[in-house]
Amino acid sequence: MARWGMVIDLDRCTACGACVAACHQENNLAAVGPEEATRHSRAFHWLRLLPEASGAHADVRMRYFPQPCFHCDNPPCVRVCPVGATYLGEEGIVGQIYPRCIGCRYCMAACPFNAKVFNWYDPEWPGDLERKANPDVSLRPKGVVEKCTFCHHRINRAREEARAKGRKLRDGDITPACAESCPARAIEFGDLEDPRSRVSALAHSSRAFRLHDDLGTKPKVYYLTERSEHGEDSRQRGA
Amino acid sequence: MQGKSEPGWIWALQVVSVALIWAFVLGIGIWVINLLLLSHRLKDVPSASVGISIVAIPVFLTGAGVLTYVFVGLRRGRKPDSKDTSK
Amino acid sequence: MLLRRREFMKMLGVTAATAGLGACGRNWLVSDRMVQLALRGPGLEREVQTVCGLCEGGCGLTVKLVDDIPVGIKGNPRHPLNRGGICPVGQAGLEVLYAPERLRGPMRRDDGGTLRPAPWEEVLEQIAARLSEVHSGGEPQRFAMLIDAPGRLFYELAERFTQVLGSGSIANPFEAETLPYMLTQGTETVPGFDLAHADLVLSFGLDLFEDGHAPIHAIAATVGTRTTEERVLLLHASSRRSPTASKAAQHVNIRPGTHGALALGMAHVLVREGRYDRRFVAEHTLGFDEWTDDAGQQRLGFRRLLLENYYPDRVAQICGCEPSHVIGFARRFADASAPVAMAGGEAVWGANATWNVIAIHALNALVGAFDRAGGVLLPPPIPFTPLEPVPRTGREELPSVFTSDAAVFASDPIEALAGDGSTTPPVDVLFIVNTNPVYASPAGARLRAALERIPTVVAFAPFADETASVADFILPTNVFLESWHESTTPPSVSVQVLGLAPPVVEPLFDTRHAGDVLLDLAARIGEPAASTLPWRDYPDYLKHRVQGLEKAGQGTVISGSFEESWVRFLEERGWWFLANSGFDKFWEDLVRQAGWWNPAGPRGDVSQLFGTESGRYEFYSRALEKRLVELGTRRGRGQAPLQGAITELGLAASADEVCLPHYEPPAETGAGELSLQLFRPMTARGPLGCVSPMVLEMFGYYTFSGWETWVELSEETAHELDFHDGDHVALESERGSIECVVRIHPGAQPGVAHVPLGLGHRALNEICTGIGSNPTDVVVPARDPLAGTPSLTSTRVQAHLVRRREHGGPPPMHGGH
Amino acid sequence: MKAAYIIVIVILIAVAGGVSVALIAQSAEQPIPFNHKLHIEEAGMECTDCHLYAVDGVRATIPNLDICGECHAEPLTESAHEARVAEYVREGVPIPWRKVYWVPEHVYFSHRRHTAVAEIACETCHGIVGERSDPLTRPLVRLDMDACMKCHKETGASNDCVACHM
Amino acid sequence: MKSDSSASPVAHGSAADEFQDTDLLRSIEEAGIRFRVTATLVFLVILGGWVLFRRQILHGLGVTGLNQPVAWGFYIVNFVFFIGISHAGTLISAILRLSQAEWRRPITRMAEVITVIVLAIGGFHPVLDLGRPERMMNIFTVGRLQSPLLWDVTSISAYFMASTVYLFIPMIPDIALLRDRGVRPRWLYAFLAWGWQGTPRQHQVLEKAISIMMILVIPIAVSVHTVISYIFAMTLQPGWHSTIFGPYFVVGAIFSGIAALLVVMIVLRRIFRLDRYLKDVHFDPLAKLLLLMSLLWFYFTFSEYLTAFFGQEPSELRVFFHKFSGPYAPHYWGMVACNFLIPVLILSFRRSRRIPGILIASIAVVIGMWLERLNIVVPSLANPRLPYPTGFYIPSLVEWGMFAGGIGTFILGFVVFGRFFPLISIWEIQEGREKAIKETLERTQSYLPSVSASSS
Repeated sequence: MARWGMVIDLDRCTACGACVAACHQENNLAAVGPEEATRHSRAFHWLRLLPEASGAHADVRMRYFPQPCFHCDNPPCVRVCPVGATYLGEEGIVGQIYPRCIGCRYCMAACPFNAKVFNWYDPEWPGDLERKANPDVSLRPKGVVEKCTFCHHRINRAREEARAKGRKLRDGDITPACAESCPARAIEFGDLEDPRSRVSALAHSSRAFRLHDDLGTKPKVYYLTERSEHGEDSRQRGA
Repeated sequence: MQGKSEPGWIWALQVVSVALIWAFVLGIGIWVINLLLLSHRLKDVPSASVGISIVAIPVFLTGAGVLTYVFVGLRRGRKPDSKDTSK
Repeated sequence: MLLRRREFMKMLGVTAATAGLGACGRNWLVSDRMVQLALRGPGLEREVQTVCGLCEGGCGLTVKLVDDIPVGIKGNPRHPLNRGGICPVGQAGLEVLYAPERLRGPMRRDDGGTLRPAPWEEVLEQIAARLSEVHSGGEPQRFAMLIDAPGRLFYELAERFTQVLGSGSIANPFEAETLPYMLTQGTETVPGFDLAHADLVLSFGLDLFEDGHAPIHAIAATVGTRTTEERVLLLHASSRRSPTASKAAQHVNIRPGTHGALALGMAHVLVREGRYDRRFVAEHTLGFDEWTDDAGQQRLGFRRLLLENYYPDRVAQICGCEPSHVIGFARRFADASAPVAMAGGEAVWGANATWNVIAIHALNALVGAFDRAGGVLLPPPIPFTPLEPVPRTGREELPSVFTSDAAVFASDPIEALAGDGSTTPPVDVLFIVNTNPVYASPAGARLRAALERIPTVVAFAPFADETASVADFILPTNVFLESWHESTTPPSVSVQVLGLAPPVVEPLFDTRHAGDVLLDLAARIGEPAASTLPWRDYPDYLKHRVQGLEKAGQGTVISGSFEESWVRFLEERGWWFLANSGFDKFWEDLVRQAGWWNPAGPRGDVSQLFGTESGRYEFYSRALEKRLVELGTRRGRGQAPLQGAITELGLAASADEVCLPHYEPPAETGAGELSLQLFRPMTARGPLGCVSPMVLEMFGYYTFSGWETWVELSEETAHELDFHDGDHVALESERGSIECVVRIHPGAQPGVAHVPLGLGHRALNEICTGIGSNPTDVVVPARDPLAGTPSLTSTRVQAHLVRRREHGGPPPMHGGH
Repeated sequence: MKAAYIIVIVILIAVAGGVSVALIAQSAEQPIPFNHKLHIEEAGMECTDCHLYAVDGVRATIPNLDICGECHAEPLTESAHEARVAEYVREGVPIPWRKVYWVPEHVYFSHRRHTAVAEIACETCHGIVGERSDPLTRPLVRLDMDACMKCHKETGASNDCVACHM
Repeated sequence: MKSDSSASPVAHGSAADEFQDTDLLRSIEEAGIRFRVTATLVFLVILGGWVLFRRQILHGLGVTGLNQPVAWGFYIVNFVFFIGISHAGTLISAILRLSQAEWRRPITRMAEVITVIVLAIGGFHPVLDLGRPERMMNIFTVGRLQSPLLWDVTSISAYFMASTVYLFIPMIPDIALLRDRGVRPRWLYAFLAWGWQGTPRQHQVLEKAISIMMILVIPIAVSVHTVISYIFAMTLQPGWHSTIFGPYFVVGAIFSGIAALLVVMIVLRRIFRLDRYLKDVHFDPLAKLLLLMSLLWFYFTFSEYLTAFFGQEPSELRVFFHKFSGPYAPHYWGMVACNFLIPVLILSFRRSRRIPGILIASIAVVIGMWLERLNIVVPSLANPRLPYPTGFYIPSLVEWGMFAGGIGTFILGFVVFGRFFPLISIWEIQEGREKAIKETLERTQSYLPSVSASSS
């Protein structure tokens, strides 16, 4: 089977926010409004752009890294879910099954990367905006936890197209919404187990590192360090 | 304290309550075992759940056992001359 | 038989709800609105190419439709500008299209002063009557038009419309800064910077990856289409530690407005160490060495000016950086094989903008980066069918309403209209097309007062924004997805590109494209206009203009089957890539792919790039000298003409150096202790971005602040003023005050307050009204003496606390590690 | 003590009533009694003649007016119901069929994936509609998760939750 | 009306024929107006709680103060707090019975009642916390026993069942007494008394059952609170993922349990004038136990925070300073004061270890232990590992309403129990009296020279 993973090249990423917007539109996320976002800090995105500062006072350098769900192979959230609403699929996707989730938010408390978000209210779209919902992704009701799904509806669609054409899935058939919209082509997605795929090549490159991989959760999103201006790898490990 | 003999239906209600307790306890036992089988079927590593079931089920059984023991004990320990309608 | 999806859902919603309840209410909690959007349609998908109309970047988009209902927008991977990339505002296109507050039909102000809906016919008749009245009257130029059109075709149609009515008063209030390039290179437009082949980009004030005319093109060209090894080396000099600055190989934090000084400092190092392109300077520039003018006098050369005045220590002292930075930047700039220097953002928003850009562009000349892959190119204009000249009516010489002698070369149309806020502008009928100057310009308040005194103001806008709410007529225009629209080569882009796209969906409401309205008005006005604007509707006009493009046979429709280098390779060997298979086939291909482009590389002959009298790049700008002498003789109080002009304009330069690239200190207005600098984040692109709730929610996505305007302060400044991260503060100048949230930004410059543009609307749509604040309300504009454009970065503000951070909130940006 | 018995009985009746109401509500009433048997046997039509996208679309769709209009623009037989169809077609008002088969919430089911790729006959999931002359008021085959998973297990299709849940 | 019966409880003569413990039945026989007034008042508080909960069901959890990083708040804090108090009952009464401490006799029933009521309230709190309460049955249909939440469900229901049995069995003789005295509603007592007639054989069965339950309840009680701490300890969050959480929560539970028991004893003694049964000899040992637990609790807290601080791990330090000097400093130092300073100061001197002193100390401990749960749950969630904004949590009206509803239910439970059953176990008091007399007789005889050669 495949083992879907992602590589985000921090050297190419220019923090333009296209991935955050693409994920928002593709998965029918709703804006929560000024009151909820600022006073209650309940603005939710499945993919967030995290600012991280490094360096001393005057020449401090900000580094921005897009953070989707890492779809860990040993996910702390799946271990604690009381009803198996979040589970590790056959192909490495940590799914979130909305009809089964009881909203206890234990997985949100357990995830060390805060990758999960919660519908505190029923999502609201002003006026006709609801018409534009992407039919491949269902609208979640209030009281349910949700997370980045590596756009698994695109995986299903791509597999269906491939089967309809009678061929196997090829590397590059599937691009999640964030990878597709990135002007700097910083996000690669593919099958980590397939040695010929671009993703596994990048994942084994010398610049690859994973955030907090000392926690043993075995995340499947690799980051590539920034190259210092003189060309050699600057070994800035994750925070 | 010579209690008047209880009417028949109270005795029936008592037996029903004990039966209900046993139903509850067995229900929990079946539920735990069912979840164990489910996790086995889904190839979801059982880990601590086996430990829990090994501890929880006997606890419930002893609880119900003690209750029945008291219920039967009190029943049998009654004074022989009481004009109780049942038995 | 397109049953509107809305009706399906309502009907379906009822049945599903009963069915849902019927299933003994397992989900009794689920409100019926959350019932799955089960389409009755088969779910057939198709994709349509189009061009983004939300900003001037001209990115190519692919819209995914399911059963003819658009459900997603993504970048068109084959489009040469953005190569599949797309910015957050572009992806919010559907939220702009479906915004509930969109105007449903024309509005007219009744005598009671309130705007009431009115039918199209009636409104157009009234406007046509007013226009012909002005046209037949004595002063046709009293009909003026303010227009901001991403495409040159639409601008030319509007220009033709005003000319046929005898008026020359047409202007784009927010036009790109072309004066410095006209003075040095003699070009009418901003030259193109070939980012796709440059190996080093030196940007002054321009956050390449967030701001500028086409940021997504910049990212795609410098990073997207490159392998990691050959990624461009970015050197950045600005007063703000923006994400682009953190991305740059090296960033120098300089005082606001001193970009020109840094450029001259670098030029000094290049000249002193002889690292400049001697051949190019000798053959293609003027004024580098001492030269004698036709009056026989010995004139100061650029070389000696640099060597004497701009040594690194003085420049470092001016800019507030280290001399080693100046030297380091200069050496790396010289060592690169294809360097290019660009100016933008805060460098072009100051009062000394023109001088800054002249100094920065001089660097390109010193390394001979003209007409060279990766350098400065001049893409020829796209060969549309030329329009025959408008029949003469004998009154063309009347000056346009917008000209005023406020500035040497051009003048700011909004300033000309607004005046001092009390005079009535000399305009009878004013068209304001697709622009919102009352919100965007610092002179917005005065302009608003002036508009109220103009008898007829017609606003073309999809929303009732600040400007439209003052107008007498509002003609609702389509959002770009609903109509034919086009966009031509954005400024500073080196590739010739035309985006032309048919509507993706029929208009949701009774709205029309502004081009159709102009043609309709021309038909109604009758004889002079009807014949010179003969086209039935806007697509017909586009088709007529594009025929020239097909005859010229250059470039190719965006087909993506060939890579750009392939097209170049074929053309050089005489293969005309475009098999001339007739105009209809060409038109059908163009419309389906929504774009045409021509990878116009270097022309092979450098002199073609220079439109100056001398045919060379003029360090010593003859055009500037002529105009200053003219101004000096007219106004000079007995002094030498040049010196007279200098004292008139209040410049710091001496007579010798005024026409050479030199440093003019930035003007400062107001007495506050913080220097207010503005910037435009990626989420503030284009006027309609903040209509979308998503864009508002992720407005400050990299500082965790949404739905609010923030001010970036350094730790020392915040400590001095006793502000904490998350406090609400008010920034005050004599014009007013705005409220922002403090974000302590590591690496921010002490004493400088950076505030993003884009929010603070008072009327656009319900979601964004009253959200955040508009920094242009507090800007006290100083005037750029040459170009006349108002400066946005010259105000000093006073800051005081409004209320403390209520609770938790974002961490200090050092991430707490 | 009799009061206690009465109360219990009343509660039981109320619960039973509620459940039955629920079951009835599920069986929806069709506006026009459509006779599948007549169309398939006498008219010799296929499922996909009316349900056009059963093979190449995500949803098979209930036929719209144009499809009915092809034959029924003018009444072919004397039956009153068929006359009403022609009336619908003339007025252009879509016939308000009651949907009987539901794809539950948060589930992605593509007809094409099952009919075209996996070559599954319509009857397996929809029951032998061909033999039904009376209009459909309730799904003939009870389609719930267990049915789908059982079939997926037998045919070796993946039972991974994200295969169907979206 | 002060009890007029002059006979002191340790009167001589066999207790069988003459019944003096009328005080204990006061709560049943004189229920009258005061019971109805308090019951309705408390019921109104609970009703208010339910109205707020209805608002939460209709609108969603947005009405609470919870937000993106701080996903858990009042409901989980109150869940741990109420289950913590449940340790008062079974654990203390079980241990005291096991150790034959005579001063336990009037305390055991009150303790067991606290346990049962508080377990019911605590056990219900996670349901209040669910985003989709109507899907609660998913836990039973498609549950995963591997999740600590499910361990909790099983262990709490086991503990609830064990403690109800442990409450019911010792009550049988008292219920029979009430049945024989013809207290209304008669059928209830007849049903519950299971035909108790006080025959020696029945006594023997009862004693045997109580001894079995005593032994069974202690391990379950300890397991319940370790499993509740596992909810937090099993995650990787800084400040939660530590090995000391098991014993730390058990100590905390016993600590808050004793405090709650003391409060309830003092309050009931005051209301039902039971000062002849709850004397200093009962309060003093419990107060000393509370003092011991306070020291033990401080020891565990000190060692947990020292290991966090000394380890200097960045994410741990962020949580540590969030509590020590950050926004949660008042809660943290309030907790230390309430749990350690006040109890130790008051209870270590005999002079202040009087009933008013004990009341102040135990109320402080109850509040302190609630703050401790708040200090554990919220700061760890508010400081994510990745550079997210620091979270904050301000409970909303709904959450305070539900908390008040929880306390209201506790009070209502006690009032209703007090209305139907005696709060102090009458037969144990009488048994104690006889045993005491017999023992003292034997002991005094063993001192005196032996009267007759026959008495060996």
